[in-house]
Amino acid sequence: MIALLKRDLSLSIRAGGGFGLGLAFFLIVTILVPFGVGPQSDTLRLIAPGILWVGALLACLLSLDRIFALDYEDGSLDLLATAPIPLEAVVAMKALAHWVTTGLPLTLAAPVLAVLLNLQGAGFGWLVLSLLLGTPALSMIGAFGAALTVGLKRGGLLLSLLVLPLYVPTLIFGAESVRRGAQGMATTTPLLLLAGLTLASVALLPFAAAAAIRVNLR
Amino acid sequence: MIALLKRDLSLSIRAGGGFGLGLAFFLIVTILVPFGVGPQSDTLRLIAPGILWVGALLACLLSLDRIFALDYEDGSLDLLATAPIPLEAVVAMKALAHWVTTGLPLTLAAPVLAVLLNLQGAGFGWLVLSLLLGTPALSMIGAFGAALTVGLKRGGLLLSLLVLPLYVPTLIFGAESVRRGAQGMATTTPLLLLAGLTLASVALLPFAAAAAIRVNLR
Amino acid sequence: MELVVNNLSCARGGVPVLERVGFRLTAGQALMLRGPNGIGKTTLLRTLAGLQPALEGQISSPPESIAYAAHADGLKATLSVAENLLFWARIFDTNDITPALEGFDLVDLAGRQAQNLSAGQKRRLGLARLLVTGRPIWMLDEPTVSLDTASVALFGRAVAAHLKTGGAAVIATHIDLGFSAQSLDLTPFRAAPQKLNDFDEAFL
Amino acid sequence: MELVVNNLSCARGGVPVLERVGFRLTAGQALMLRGPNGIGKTTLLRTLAGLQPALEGQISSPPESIAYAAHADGLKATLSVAENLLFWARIFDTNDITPALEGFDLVDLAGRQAQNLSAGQKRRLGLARLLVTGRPIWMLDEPTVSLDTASVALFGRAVAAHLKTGGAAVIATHIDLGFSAQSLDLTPFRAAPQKLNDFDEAFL
Amino acid sequence: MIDLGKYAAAVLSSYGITLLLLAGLIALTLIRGARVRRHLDQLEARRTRNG
Amino acid sequence: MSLWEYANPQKFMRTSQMVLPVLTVLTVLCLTAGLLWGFFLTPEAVNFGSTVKIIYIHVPAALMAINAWLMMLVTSLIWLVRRHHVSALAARAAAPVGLTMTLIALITGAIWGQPMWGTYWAWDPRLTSFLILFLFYLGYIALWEAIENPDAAADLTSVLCLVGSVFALLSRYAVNFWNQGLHQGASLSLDKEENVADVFYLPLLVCIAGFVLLFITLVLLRTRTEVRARRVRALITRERMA
Ligand code: HEM
Ligand SMILES: Nc1ncnc2c1ncn2[C@@H]1O[C@H](COP(=O)(O)OP(=O)(O)OP(=O)(O)O)[C@@H](O)[C@H]1O
Ligand SMILES: Nc1ncnc2c1ncn2[C@@H]1O[C@H](COP(=O)(O)OP(=O)(O)OP(=O)(O)O)[C@@H](O)[C@H]1O
Ligand SMILES: [Mg+2]
Ligand SMILES: [Mg+2]
Repeated sequence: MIALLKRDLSLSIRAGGGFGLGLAFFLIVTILVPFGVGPQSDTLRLIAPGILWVGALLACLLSLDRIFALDYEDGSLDLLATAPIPLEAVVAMKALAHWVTTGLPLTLAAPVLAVLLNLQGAGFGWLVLSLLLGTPALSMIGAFGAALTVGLKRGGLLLSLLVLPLYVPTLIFGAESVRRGAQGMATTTPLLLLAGLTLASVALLPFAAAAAIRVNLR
Repeated sequence: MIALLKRDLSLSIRAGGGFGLGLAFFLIVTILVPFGVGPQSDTLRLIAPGILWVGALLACLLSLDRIFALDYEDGSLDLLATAPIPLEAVVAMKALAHWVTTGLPLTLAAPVLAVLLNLQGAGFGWLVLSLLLGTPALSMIGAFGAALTVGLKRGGLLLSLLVLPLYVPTLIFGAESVRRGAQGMATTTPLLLLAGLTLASVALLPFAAAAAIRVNLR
Repeated sequence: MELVVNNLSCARGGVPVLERVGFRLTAGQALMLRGPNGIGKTTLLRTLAGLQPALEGQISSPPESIAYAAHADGLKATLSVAENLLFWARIFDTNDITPALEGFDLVDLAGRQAQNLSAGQKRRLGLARLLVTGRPIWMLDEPTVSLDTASVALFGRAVAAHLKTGGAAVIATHIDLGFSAQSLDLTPFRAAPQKLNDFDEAFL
Repeated sequence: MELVVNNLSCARGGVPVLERVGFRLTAGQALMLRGPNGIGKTTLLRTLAGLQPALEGQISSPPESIAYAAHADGLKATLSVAENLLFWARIFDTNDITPALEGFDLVDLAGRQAQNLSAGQKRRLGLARLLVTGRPIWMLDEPTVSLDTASVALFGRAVAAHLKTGGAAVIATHIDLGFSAQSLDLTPFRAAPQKLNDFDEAFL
Repeated sequence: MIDLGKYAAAVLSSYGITLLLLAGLIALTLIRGARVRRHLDQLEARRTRNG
Repeated sequence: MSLWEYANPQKFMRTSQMVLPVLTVLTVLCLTAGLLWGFFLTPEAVNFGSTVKIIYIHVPAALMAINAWLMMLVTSLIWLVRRHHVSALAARAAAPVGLTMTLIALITGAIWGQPMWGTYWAWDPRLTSFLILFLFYLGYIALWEAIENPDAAADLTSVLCLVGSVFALLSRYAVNFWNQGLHQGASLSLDKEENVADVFYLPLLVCIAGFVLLFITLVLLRTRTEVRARRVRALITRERMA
C-alpha cells in the first residue's frame, strides 16, 4: 500500500505526470478572473473567497480522471484487482495520492494567489484551514466519480457531470467559512460541517468506489 | 477532408465522445461561482460578463488535448500524416470540429447561463456576438498548443500553461465588449479587435501547428 | 496446489461465449488454451483470474494463487524497468527483482524508461512481472506476442523453471511455444445460443 | 514502382540504431525484415514511411505510394468496423470497402463497435485498412500478432494478391508467415556506438 | 376567454411550456415504445419462422 | 403470492397491460379536469394576481420531481439487494420523467419569479436545490446511456443513486445555511391555519393527483419499453451467435 502511494506520487512527479496540473489550473483560473471581471480591487476583494474555492474545486475536478483511467488503460488496474491488497485500500491510497499531488499544493499556494485577488487580511488563515479540511473530501468524492466512469472511453464529461453536484456542499461550507472569516465573523459552524463531510466521505466512499471498480472491470 | 470532419464529429457525439464536455464545464463554472461568491444578485451582475467569458475559455481549454492526443495514441495520427491530404488541412479540420463541438454550443448556451448570473438585459446580444466572434480563435490557438504537446505523455499541464497566455487577448477583448454592451456603452472597438484576432489565427496558425505535429511524430 | 474448473460458463459484454468448460491442473502442469480469434480465451482467463464472475460452474483454487498477464502489460511509461518491477514486487510482498531481471534478460535495460523500449522489450518486462508476484498459478494471454526467437526460448525456460518448482500455468496462444504441454481447444465449448421462449428469459 | 533504399541510417529517441541499410524492392516483391527485439525494425519502417527523417542516406519511392501499419491499429473504439474502414477509404479516396471486409473475413462483424472486438479481430480490422488505402507499397510491423492460423492464412492470401497486382510489401516479423519472400536480417546493420572525441561530436 | 390581466404572458407561457414539455415526453415515450415493439415483433417472427 | 413476483418480467408485462388502459383514462380525466378548473374557474389571489394559476402546474411538478427521485432510490435498492431486473429498469424509466418534472418546476418557477420577485432567477435555497436535483438527474441518465452492459449500468447507476441521495440531502442543508430565501414556505401542510383558501386548494389537489397518475402511467409505459428493449438485445445476440 505504501508502495502504491509511492508509485503514484513518483509517477505524477515525472515529466508530464500531472503533478502541478491542479496547481497550474488553479493559477490559471485566478489569473484569468481579473482579466475577465476587470481590475477593480473592491470587486475582486468581494469575490475572492468564492473564486479561490471555485478555482481549487475546478483544479481537483480536472485531474480526477487520472486517478484510475491511466491504470485502467495500461492494464494495471486488472493486476491491482488481483493483487493481495483489498481494492478498498487501493482506492483510498489513490485518493490520498491525488490529494497529496493536488489538494495539498493547492492549499499551500492559495495564500499567494489570494494576494492577487486582494483577499482581506483576516481571511488568509481561514482560507488555508478550510482548504486543508475540505480538499480531502474533494479527492475522495472525485475518486468515487472516477471509479464509476473508469471503463468508459473518454468518461471525462460524464465524470464532471456526476461529481459536480456532489461537490456542492463542500464548496458552500468551504467558501462560506472563508467569507465569514474575512469579515471577522464566526467560522466554527461551517468549518465543523466541512470537517464532518470530509470524515464521512473518507470513511464511507472507498467502499462504494471499490464496488464500482469491480463492476467496471468485469 | 469532409470525411475527417464527419468522423471527428461523429466520434465526439458517440457515447463519452466529449461532445458537450465543454458545455458541461461551462455549466459547472457558472453554477459553482454563485455557490462560492454568494447569492447576492448585484455582485453576480457585476461579475457576470467576466465569469461567462472565463467559463467559456476554460471549457475550451479543457477539451483541447482531445484534438490530437487520441489520434496520436491509437496511431491514427501517424496514418493521417502519411495520407494524401496535407497536414495543414487536417489541423484546420480538427480545429473546426473542435469549434463545432465546443465553441458553438457554448455560444448557444451562454444566454441561458447568463440568466443564472443575472446579466443585465442589454448584455445578452453582445455576449452571443462576442462569443461567436471569439471562440473560433480559442479553438485555433488551442489546436496549435495541442500540436506542440501532442507527443508528450499527459501533456495536459504543459498545454494549459502554453495556451493560457495566448488566450489572454481574446479574453480581454471578449469580456470587455460584453461589459461595455451590458452598460450601454459602445462595443465596436473590442469587437473589431476580436474579429481581427480570429481571422489572423485561422489564417496563420494551421501552418505552425502542422509543422509542430511533424516534429512530434518523428 | 490445484486448479479445478468445473462446468464453467462465462460471458463477455453480457453475451455468453463459453459453456461447460472443465479441466484440472496440478502442480507442475501447464495447459495451452487454443482456439480461433474471438472464441473466448481472454474471457476465460479473466474469469479464472477472478476479474469477472462466472455465469455458472465452479473454479476452485487456493486463495491468492493466481497471477494474470493480459494483452496489456500494465507498465508505466515513465518509470524505469527496475522501478516497474520493484513496484509489483512490493505489492506482492516479494523483495528481490534480480531473478526477474535476469530471467528475462533485462539487466542491461534496468535503468531505461519503459516508454523507450521496443515492443518486444516491453513484453519481456511484462512477463518478468510474473516472477515477482511469487504466485504459483500463471494465467498468460498470448505471452509471446512481439517476442523474437531468443526471447521465446527465454520465456520457455522461465515457464519450465516455474513448473519445476511446483507452479502451474494456463497459456492462451496461437503459435507454437516450443515446449510440450497438454492443450485444450476451446472450439467445442462455444456457447450455444440459448432458447428464449418467453419473457422470463429476456435477460441473458 | 520501385523502392530503393541506399546507405540509410536511422535513429530512435535521438540514438542511432541502424546504419547503412540498403535494399531494392520492385513491384511484386515482398521483403521480410528480421532481427532480434530492439534491433530497429519499427524504427526502419517509420523512416521508410516518412514519419521520421533519415540520419543519412536516400529513400526513393514514388510519391504517396506507402501505406504503413504500425503496432497500433489506429482504430476508433466507438466507431463500428465498417465506419472505421469507411473513414480511411474516404481519406484515401477509395470508396468501396467490401473487398477489404471480405478479404479479412469481417463481413459478419461489420456493424460491431471496434471496442467489442477480440484482440485478433481488431488486428484483422487494422490490416483490412491497408486494402482501402489503394497504395502499392505496404509497410507492415508485425502484422500477425494475435492472429490465429486461419487468419494468418487469410493475411498471406491478401499479401499474395497484392503482390500479384503489382504491389510490394516490407514486413517486419518474428514468426514464419507461411509464404516465401526474400528476407533481410537487420542484425549486421546495428549502429556501432560512435566515438565521441571532441565536443563537435557531442551532439549525435 | 378569461381575463388574465397584466400577467397574461407569464401565465400563458407557463402553461404553454409545460404542455409542450409534457407532450414532448409523452411523444418520445410512445415513439420509442412503438419502435422497440415493432423491432421485437420482427425478431420474434423471424425466430419462430426459423425455429 | 409475494410482491416480488411482479418483478418477473412476464408477470409484469401481463399486469401492466391490464392496468394501463384504466390508468390512462384516469390520468386524462384528472389532469384535464384539474388544469381546466385551475386555469378557468379560480379567482385571482390578493398578492399574486392571475399568476396564482401557475401554482397548478408548478407545485405538482415540483412534488413529482422529488417523488420520482425517491422512487428511483427505492427501486435501485431493490435491484442492489434482490437483483430484480424490472426494478432496475423501472428506475431507468422514471429518470427522464423526473427530469421533465424538474424542468417544468424550474421553468414555471422562473417565469413566476419575474412578476413576483422582479428577476427570473435568484439563488434562493429552494430554487438552488432544484437546480442541483436537475444536475443529479442529468448525471444519472447520462451514466445509464454511457454504459453498454445493462447489468453493469444498473449496478453503477444504483450506486450513484444511493450516494447521490445522501449528497442531495446534504446540499439541501448546505444551501439553506448559505442563503435565506424568498420562496414560499410549505402551505400544503395539514395544519389548516397555514393553508391557502379552499378555492385554490381543491383544484390543486386534483392537479396533484393528475400529475401522480401521469407519472405512474408514463413510468409503466417506459418500463415496458425497457423490458422489450432488453429482449430485443437478447434476441439479437442470440442471432449473432447462431
Ligand atoms: C425556478 C424557480 C422555482 C423552483 C425550483 C421552485 C420550487 C418549488 C417547489 C419544490 C415547491 C414545492 C414545495 C412544497 O410544496 O413544499 C414549490 C412550491 C411553491 N412555489 Fe416554487 N419554485 C420556484 C419559483 C417560484 C416562484 C417565483 C414563486 C412565486 C413567487 C413560487 C411559488 C410557489 C408556491 C406558492 C408554492 C406552493 C407552496 C406551498 O403552498 O407549498 N415558486 N416551488
Ligand atoms: N468488450 C466487449 N464487449 C462485447 N463483446 C466483446 C468484448 N470484447 C470481446 N468481445 C467478444 O467476445 C468474444 C470473446 O472475446 P475474447 O477476447 O475472449 O476472444 P479471444 O479468444 O481472446 O480472441 P483473440 O485470440 O482474438 O484474442 C469475441 O467474439 C469478441 O468479439
Ligand atoms: N521512444 C524511444 N526513445 C528512445 N529509444 C527508443 C524508443 N523506442 C524504442 N527505442 C529503442 O530503440 C531501439 C529500436 O527500437 P525498435 O522499436 O525500432 O525495435 P524493433 O526492432 O521494432 O523491436 P521489436 O521487435 O521488439 O518491436 C531499441 O533498442 C529500443 O530500446
Ligand atoms: Mg484474446
Ligand atoms: Mg517493433
